[in-house]
Amino acid sequence: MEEKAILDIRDLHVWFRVYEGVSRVLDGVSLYVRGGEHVGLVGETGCGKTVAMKTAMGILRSPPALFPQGQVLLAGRDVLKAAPIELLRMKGKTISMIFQDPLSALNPVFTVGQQIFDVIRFGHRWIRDDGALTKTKVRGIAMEALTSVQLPDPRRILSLYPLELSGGMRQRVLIAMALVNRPRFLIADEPGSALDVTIQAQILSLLKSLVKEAGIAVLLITHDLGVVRETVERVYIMYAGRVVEEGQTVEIFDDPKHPYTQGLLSSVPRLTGEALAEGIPGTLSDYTEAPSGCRFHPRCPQAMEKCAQQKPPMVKVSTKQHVACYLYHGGGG
Amino acid sequence: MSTRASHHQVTTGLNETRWMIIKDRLGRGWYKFRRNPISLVGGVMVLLCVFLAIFAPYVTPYPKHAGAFTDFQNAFQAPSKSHWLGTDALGCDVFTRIIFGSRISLMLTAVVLGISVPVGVFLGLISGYMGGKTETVIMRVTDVFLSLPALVMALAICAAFTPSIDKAMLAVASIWWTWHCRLVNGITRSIKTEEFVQASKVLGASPLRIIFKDILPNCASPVIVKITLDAGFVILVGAGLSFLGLGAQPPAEDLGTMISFGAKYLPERWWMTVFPSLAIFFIILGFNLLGDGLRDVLAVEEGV
Amino acid sequence: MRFSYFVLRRWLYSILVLFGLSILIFIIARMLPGDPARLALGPFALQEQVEHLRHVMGMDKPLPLQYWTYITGIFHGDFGLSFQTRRNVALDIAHYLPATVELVLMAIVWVLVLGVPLGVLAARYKDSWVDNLVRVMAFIGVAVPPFVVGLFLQLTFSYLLGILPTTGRLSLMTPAPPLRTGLLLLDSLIEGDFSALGDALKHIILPSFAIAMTGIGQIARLTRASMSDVANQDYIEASRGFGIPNRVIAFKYMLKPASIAPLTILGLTFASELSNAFLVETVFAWPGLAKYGIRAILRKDFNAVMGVVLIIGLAFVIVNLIVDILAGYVDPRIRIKHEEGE
Amino acid sequence: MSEPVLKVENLVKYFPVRSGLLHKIVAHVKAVDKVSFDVQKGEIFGLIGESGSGKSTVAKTIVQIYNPTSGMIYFKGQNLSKLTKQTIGRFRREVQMVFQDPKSSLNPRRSVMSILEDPLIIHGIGKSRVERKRIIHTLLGQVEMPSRYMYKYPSALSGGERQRIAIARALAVNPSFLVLDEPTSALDVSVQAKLINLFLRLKKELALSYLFITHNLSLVRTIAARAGVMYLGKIYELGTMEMLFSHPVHPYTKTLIAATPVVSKEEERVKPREMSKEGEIPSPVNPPSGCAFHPRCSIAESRCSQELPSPVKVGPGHLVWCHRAEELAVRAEELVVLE
Amino acid sequence: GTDIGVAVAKNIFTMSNTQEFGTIDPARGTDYTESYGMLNVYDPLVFPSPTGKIEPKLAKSWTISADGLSYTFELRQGVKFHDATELTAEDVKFSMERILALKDGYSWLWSGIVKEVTVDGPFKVTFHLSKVYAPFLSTLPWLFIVNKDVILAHKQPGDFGEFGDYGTNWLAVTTNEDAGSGPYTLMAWDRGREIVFERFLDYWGGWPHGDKHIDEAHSIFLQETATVKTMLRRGELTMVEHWRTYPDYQDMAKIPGVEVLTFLSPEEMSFKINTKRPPTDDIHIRRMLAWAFDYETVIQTLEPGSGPARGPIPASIPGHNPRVFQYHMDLDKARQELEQSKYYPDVPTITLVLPTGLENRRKMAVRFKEKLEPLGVKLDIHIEPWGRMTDLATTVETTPNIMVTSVSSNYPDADTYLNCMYHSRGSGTWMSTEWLQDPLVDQLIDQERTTLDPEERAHIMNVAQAVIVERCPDIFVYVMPLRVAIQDYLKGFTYRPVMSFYYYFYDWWFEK
Ligand SMILES: Nc1ncnc2c1ncn2[C@@H]1O[C@H](COP(=O)(O)OP(=O)(O)OP(=O)(O)O)[C@@H](O)[C@H]1O
Ligand SMILES: Nc1ncnc2c1ncn2[C@@H]1O[C@H](COP(=O)(O)OP(=O)(O)OP(=O)(O)O)[C@@H](O)[C@H]1O
Ligand SMILES: [Mg+2]
Ligand SMILES: [Mg+2]
Repeated sequence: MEEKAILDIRDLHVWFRVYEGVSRVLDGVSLYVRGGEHVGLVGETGCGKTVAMKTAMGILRSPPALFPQGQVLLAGRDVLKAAPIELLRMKGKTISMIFQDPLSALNPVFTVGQQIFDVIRFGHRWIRDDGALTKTKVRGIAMEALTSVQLPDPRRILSLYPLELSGGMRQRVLIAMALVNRPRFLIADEPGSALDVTIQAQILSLLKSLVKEAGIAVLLITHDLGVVRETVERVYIMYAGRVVEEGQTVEIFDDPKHPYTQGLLSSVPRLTGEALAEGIPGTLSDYTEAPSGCRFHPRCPQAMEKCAQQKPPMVKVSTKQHVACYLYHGGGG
Repeated sequence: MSTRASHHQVTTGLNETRWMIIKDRLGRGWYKFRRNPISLVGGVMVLLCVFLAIFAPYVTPYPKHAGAFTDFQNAFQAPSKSHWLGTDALGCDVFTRIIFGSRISLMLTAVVLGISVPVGVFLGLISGYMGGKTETVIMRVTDVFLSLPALVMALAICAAFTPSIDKAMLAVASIWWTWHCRLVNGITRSIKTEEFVQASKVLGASPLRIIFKDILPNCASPVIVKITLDAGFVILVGAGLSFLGLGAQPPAEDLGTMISFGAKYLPERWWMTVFPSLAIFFIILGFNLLGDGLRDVLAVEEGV
Repeated sequence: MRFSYFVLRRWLYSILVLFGLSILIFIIARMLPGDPARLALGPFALQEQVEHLRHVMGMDKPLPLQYWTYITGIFHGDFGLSFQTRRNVALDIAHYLPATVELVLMAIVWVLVLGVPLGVLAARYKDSWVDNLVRVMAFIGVAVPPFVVGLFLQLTFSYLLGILPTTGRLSLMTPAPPLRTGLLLLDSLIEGDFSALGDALKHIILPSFAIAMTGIGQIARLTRASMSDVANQDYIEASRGFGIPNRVIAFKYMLKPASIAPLTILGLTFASELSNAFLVETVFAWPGLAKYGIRAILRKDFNAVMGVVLIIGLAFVIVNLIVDILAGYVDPRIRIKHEEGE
Repeated sequence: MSEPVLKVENLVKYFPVRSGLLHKIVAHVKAVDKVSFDVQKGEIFGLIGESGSGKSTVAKTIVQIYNPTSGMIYFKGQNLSKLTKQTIGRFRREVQMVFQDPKSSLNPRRSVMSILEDPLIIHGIGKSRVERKRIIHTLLGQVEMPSRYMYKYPSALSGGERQRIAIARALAVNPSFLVLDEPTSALDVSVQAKLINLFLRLKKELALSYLFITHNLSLVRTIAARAGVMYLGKIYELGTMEMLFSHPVHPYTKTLIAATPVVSKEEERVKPREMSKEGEIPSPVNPPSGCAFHPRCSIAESRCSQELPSPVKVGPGHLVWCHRAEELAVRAEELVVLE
Repeated sequence: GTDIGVAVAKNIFTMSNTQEFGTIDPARGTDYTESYGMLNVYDPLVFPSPTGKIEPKLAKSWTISADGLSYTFELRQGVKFHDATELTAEDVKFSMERILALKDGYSWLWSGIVKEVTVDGPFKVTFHLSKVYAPFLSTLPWLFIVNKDVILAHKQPGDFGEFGDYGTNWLAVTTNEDAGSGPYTLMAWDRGREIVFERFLDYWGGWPHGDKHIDEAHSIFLQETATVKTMLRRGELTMVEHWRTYPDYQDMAKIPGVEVLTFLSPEEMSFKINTKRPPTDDIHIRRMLAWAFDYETVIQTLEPGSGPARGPIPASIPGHNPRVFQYHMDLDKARQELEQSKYYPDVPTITLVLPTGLENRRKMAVRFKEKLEPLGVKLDIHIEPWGRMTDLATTVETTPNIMVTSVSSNYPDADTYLNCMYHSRGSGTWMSTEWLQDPLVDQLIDQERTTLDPEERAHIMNVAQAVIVERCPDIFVYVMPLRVAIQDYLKGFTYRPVMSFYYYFYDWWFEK
């Protein structure tokens, strides 16, 4: 499909074995990110965003996870089949990531320095560049990285423990660690959503400028529609382990097609103060007994008989917009 | 009036759901329990011990040998068909004695925990909830008790009184509460900052109500787990005291006393020591495995 | 800075606890019936003799005064006279303590050398047969009374195999190294007397192992649990994501945070080892403080009981203090929490 | 204006910070420092601010979980510091609270039934178990939950459902005033939308007044009539929604609005130019002198770091605590006019 | 380091003890280990013979005044203390005064009786008594003579004026010094492990067996019999002391090269009945108990080699009455006595206490309980640490109905039993838990102690024993055998009927 795609997830299924049986969390997710592209993945809690991302990174523990079907191609290599050492080589160099909660993603008993040094030391890029990697050199690279995320006094910060930093500073450290080995692709799982709006805004704009400059592709995962709209070019809307809509950010926000996207957007409170819509009726159903057909159909105000029977395939509704909904199967395609 | 009838219907309907929910909870617990075969084994072991102890007079070949019985001609018989585990210095059947001995050990445990757990839990709740001076005093006293190994403390207390199994129990109980006090104090301190406790306060609940309705249920499962693990330790401490000669009084013998007597005849008459030791091991292992399994089963499930 | 305050405060509290302990034991020892003077004087002593000894021991004074005399004496290193040996208890303790210290230290070595690696191994191969084996071994450690372990070890290695000695710290024919620390292993090492060292080692192996069993089990279990706990933390996933090799993750990024929980219960392990010593020293005729203590307790040798209890309490306090400091050293969260004023 | 339901006057709440060898109080967290506002009957009053600005502390002081360090709180004219054993019961029935964290706001070891029965038992509402059950049935209906949830345990509920139960628990005593402390911040937008609508419906049906605490500006804009903007324990701007959002005066308010991610072009137009430099939120133990916002403020003057600003009335019911309030207000006016 | 060649040539003797040494200060020690420690390091004036006769030791001869109030001793000359100074009458006087002043150890034997000690010449000393005390000479083996000069050289400040602390602190602390003249000197003392005595080559008595004598004697503190057996098997122990159980000695006897020696000791096992506490205050109950006891089984299966008891005094002790009544098991008689009791049929539970760690007593107690059960009499058995037992004995109320103890002689004279067990003045000690307090018995004992004529005295003692047996304050079970296991190359073991005097290393030699 997309030649230059750095990440290409094809019809990915991820299941978990749980008490009730098998939890079919991801059910045929397909998405791609091209080199240098900024893509968003939006959806409500529990829709499978993090599972998708961890799968892409090859860090989802299996068991309990099962991968019955699908492919995850990272720079052309299938993550699910790759040898561990191969995966390891790609980390940092090809792909990197940032977690949602900056405190829990930093090891509390090592200093920032100790952690970032290891990331540099094991990022193979530097070794290939010019052989020896001296202590001072590592230190220099680390300081540079911290400076680039606008942390004041990087020397001091290297000797501090994560606990001694504020949330914003921790998130910056994480960004520095993610970018220090100059990856080609970055997955950001809700960066800043644990922080205050003002700090979040700072972090997002920092991230945006850094990756823009370096030409890094980004997959931004979030449940905050506003963040997506302000950060990425293209967006995937996920519901219950499936992508339901995909397209240019502007188009989707102006003209959402899928009833779920519509419901979601109308639920967002506005700075302009309009009254809120009623939200989406019902709740996300259990993955062990997920609804047949379109997983959204029990909550969909426009559901048809067909919806309960068969999984709707993605159809093109405009040049840059795809949607998985039978409403658009008649003409739009 | 029809409301009555409809209400009745509502409640019966509800009761069905209630039953289903209970079934579901039990099912989940059982599932987790079952997944851990080790804890299942532990449960079976404990049940077996309890069963044998309760029905000791019926399952042992020589129930008479548990009382005042001597047959010096038959003393020190090695294991044989008529005495599977041999006979002891008095000529009593070791197997019979072991079953009756474990009965005493189990009783000791039950009494010690029966006394010390409620006391410890109560003091832990009070100190944790009240804080301030009350807490300081209670917890410092606890520290005093905890700064000596349980066995040493029990030994000191026990030696001061007439040694007997009930004094030994008292001695162990008099220190065992501290562990539960500390455990519950810790839980209470963290639970009392939870929002549901504050909500209860806002609703005007009295401190006692909060302690017993909000905090206590949250202590229950750690305490239950601790009890099962404790059971093993209490048996150990009790056996230690008995080993040093402060245990059950003749003709009754608990397992520790049996070992202590038997050790005098090592290595030639090993069966007098080895089999009661294995019995202790069996019981304690059972309780420990069970406790470990329960820890998983009773953990609060995180939300959906 | 403030972490040291925290440690200091713990220390002060501990001293208070020791005071409480001394009062408690004083009460237990003296309020209850019994007359150690009569016991010490042997069966035929006349009432007059008993009164005399009671007077010599200060037992005819009111209790609070006795306590005061005792506690002030302690500050001069005077633990009072033992009824049994008629020596100052401090002297007796100085004589018996090193043997127990040596035993317990050796047991801690066992715990660290066996318990921690077993735990790591089990976590590494979680749910495999290795894990189950380690778990069962750990359970055995917790479930067998230490005196039974002692007896069985004796039975196997001394009686059946005859490769290790049954009792004592040193063979009769081995001359003891000159007394320096009282720890035979250390003393013979200092002296360069390797035959004594070997002999002392042979003697300490069984009893220290019997004492260590419980601790090995506990530490192995805890290490396993906290290793698998840490394995589920976000930061470990993050490390994977940053491309840190698995071996570095396991032995650096996981081991350090996972060592905190076992570390904090090392104090408890120590306590359980001391308590095991009370049983095991009896089995191995180990001339240690625990054995002295049992005799003192059974014979109501007040001052000796007080002395032993206080020394054990003190040891407990010191060990916990060390554990606190170590935990603070390993886990910055503890340090920082206190530096921020809790 | 009529007599307000709730009136908070110069409310102060300090938490001691202990340290040192003797565990002495070495400092105070100035969680709330002279905060005043009032809530009218039937009104929703919003309290906005970043994490640690003292919003929850205000709420908990109002519902008497904390005792204020100083200051007065009047509920329906009654001074809460004068509450006695007899009157506190009545107050508890009038004022209830819904907490932020759906995970910790319900006791995981109790069933929904038992949780909802508690307030009824405490206040003697419903004489028999059957009657209480009926009331709970009604309560669940009010928060749009089926009765079968009665026997569930919180672990079986989603975040939104838990918050509904928490609301039902607050409603059980039939209060007239609810303190809502970020009741939706942990929830998804679609769930949040449903809850917000529920709040609005309940307010209308039960004639309630709310103190609504949030850090989500869009949300407060949507739901509240008036709001106060808090920063490090103090209110810096207070006014009606219209005033606050179309004529924000304080640089902090503007910063907040500017930082809010939005989903439409219309909203973007409302956003003011950002007024702050990069920076972290200082600690409330040692808040900056003068106007606490001055280290982050791009237009701060020297007096900002020295003197505490006094309130300036820049419009009807619109108060701003800023040394440069007047000149900013004028510019704000101009901006609106220009557009 | 020590020279290996010398070490090999040495005769090293090792024996086990169930009990640690507390002190070997001759004014302080009392129990069996302490006693033989003192015995080997210090010399007394007189010594008991294997038959219990008092023989000269440091004293060559002695005379008793006609009123029986002064005893004059002629001392052996040329006796050297371990520091090579000579032992004189001054040292004897000092030793007696010291023990009386310290009021410790065996001082009870003489306190209130010895009024004064006078030195009549460098080697002549007289003890002046305040009242006639017939067994006086028999008690003197316990007066160990200490070196006055050495003691005073080590005195520290203390309660005894010019004598300071009488050297007690020094003797409590020292591990390789002593103040004795005995055949052995204290060589090393590792508390909790062992105590070592070394041959004193200049001993005044000389060394008749030359190099075969024991050069070094180690007493090792060993509780576990299993260990003891192993060490004995390996030849690491030369002797196992007498505190083990019969089956243990049976096992040991099977070890090649090991011999078990059995002697009838002056120690009698008895079930002491509290005559003042219900229901045993009723003589019928006491007799019932005596009839119900299974003497035969106990003697034959539990303690083979023991002698039948007859009254309170073992047959080997001078003054024993061989004609007193002795019970045997007869359950019919027991039932008859029971039915005559005022408590019948609801006899309160009878409590029985025995000390920790003594297997035979436990077995006897259980056997007893087994026999009493069919009679409808309940027996409550408690095993108590020794310390507790002595506590219990201090008052009538706390003394249990029955205490199982054995009393050994302190001096070879029936008085040692009569006085300690049955005279009212002995009440409150573990030896007299009968609480007999019978005026007639008291009177008889007082009379016996002050009668100098041996025949008259023997008669009074016979009567006293008959009266006591009639009161039935004890179940006299058996005279205990004394067993020791030795390597067969140890020769010369000599039994003497006084506690610990059979562990006299000087008697022994190696015949390898
Ligand atoms: N290890 C696991 N075992 C079982 N179920 C899992 C596991 N990991 C995730 N899930 C389930 O997969 C679903 C999707 O989880 P995921 O964390 O991907 O959601 P998300 O979209 O990232 O949500 P959030 O916004 O809350 O982070 C959830 O229902 C979760 O319970
Ligand atoms: N019980 C307490 N003891 C000590 N300090 C406290 C306590 N409660 C709150 N604080 C401190 O008071 C300050 C204000 O806290 P508060 O919870 O009121 O803020 P908030 O505005 O509700 O923040 P958030 O948005 O995170 O809920 C914080 O610095 C907090 O650490
Ligand atoms: Mg997620
Ligand atoms: Mg808050």
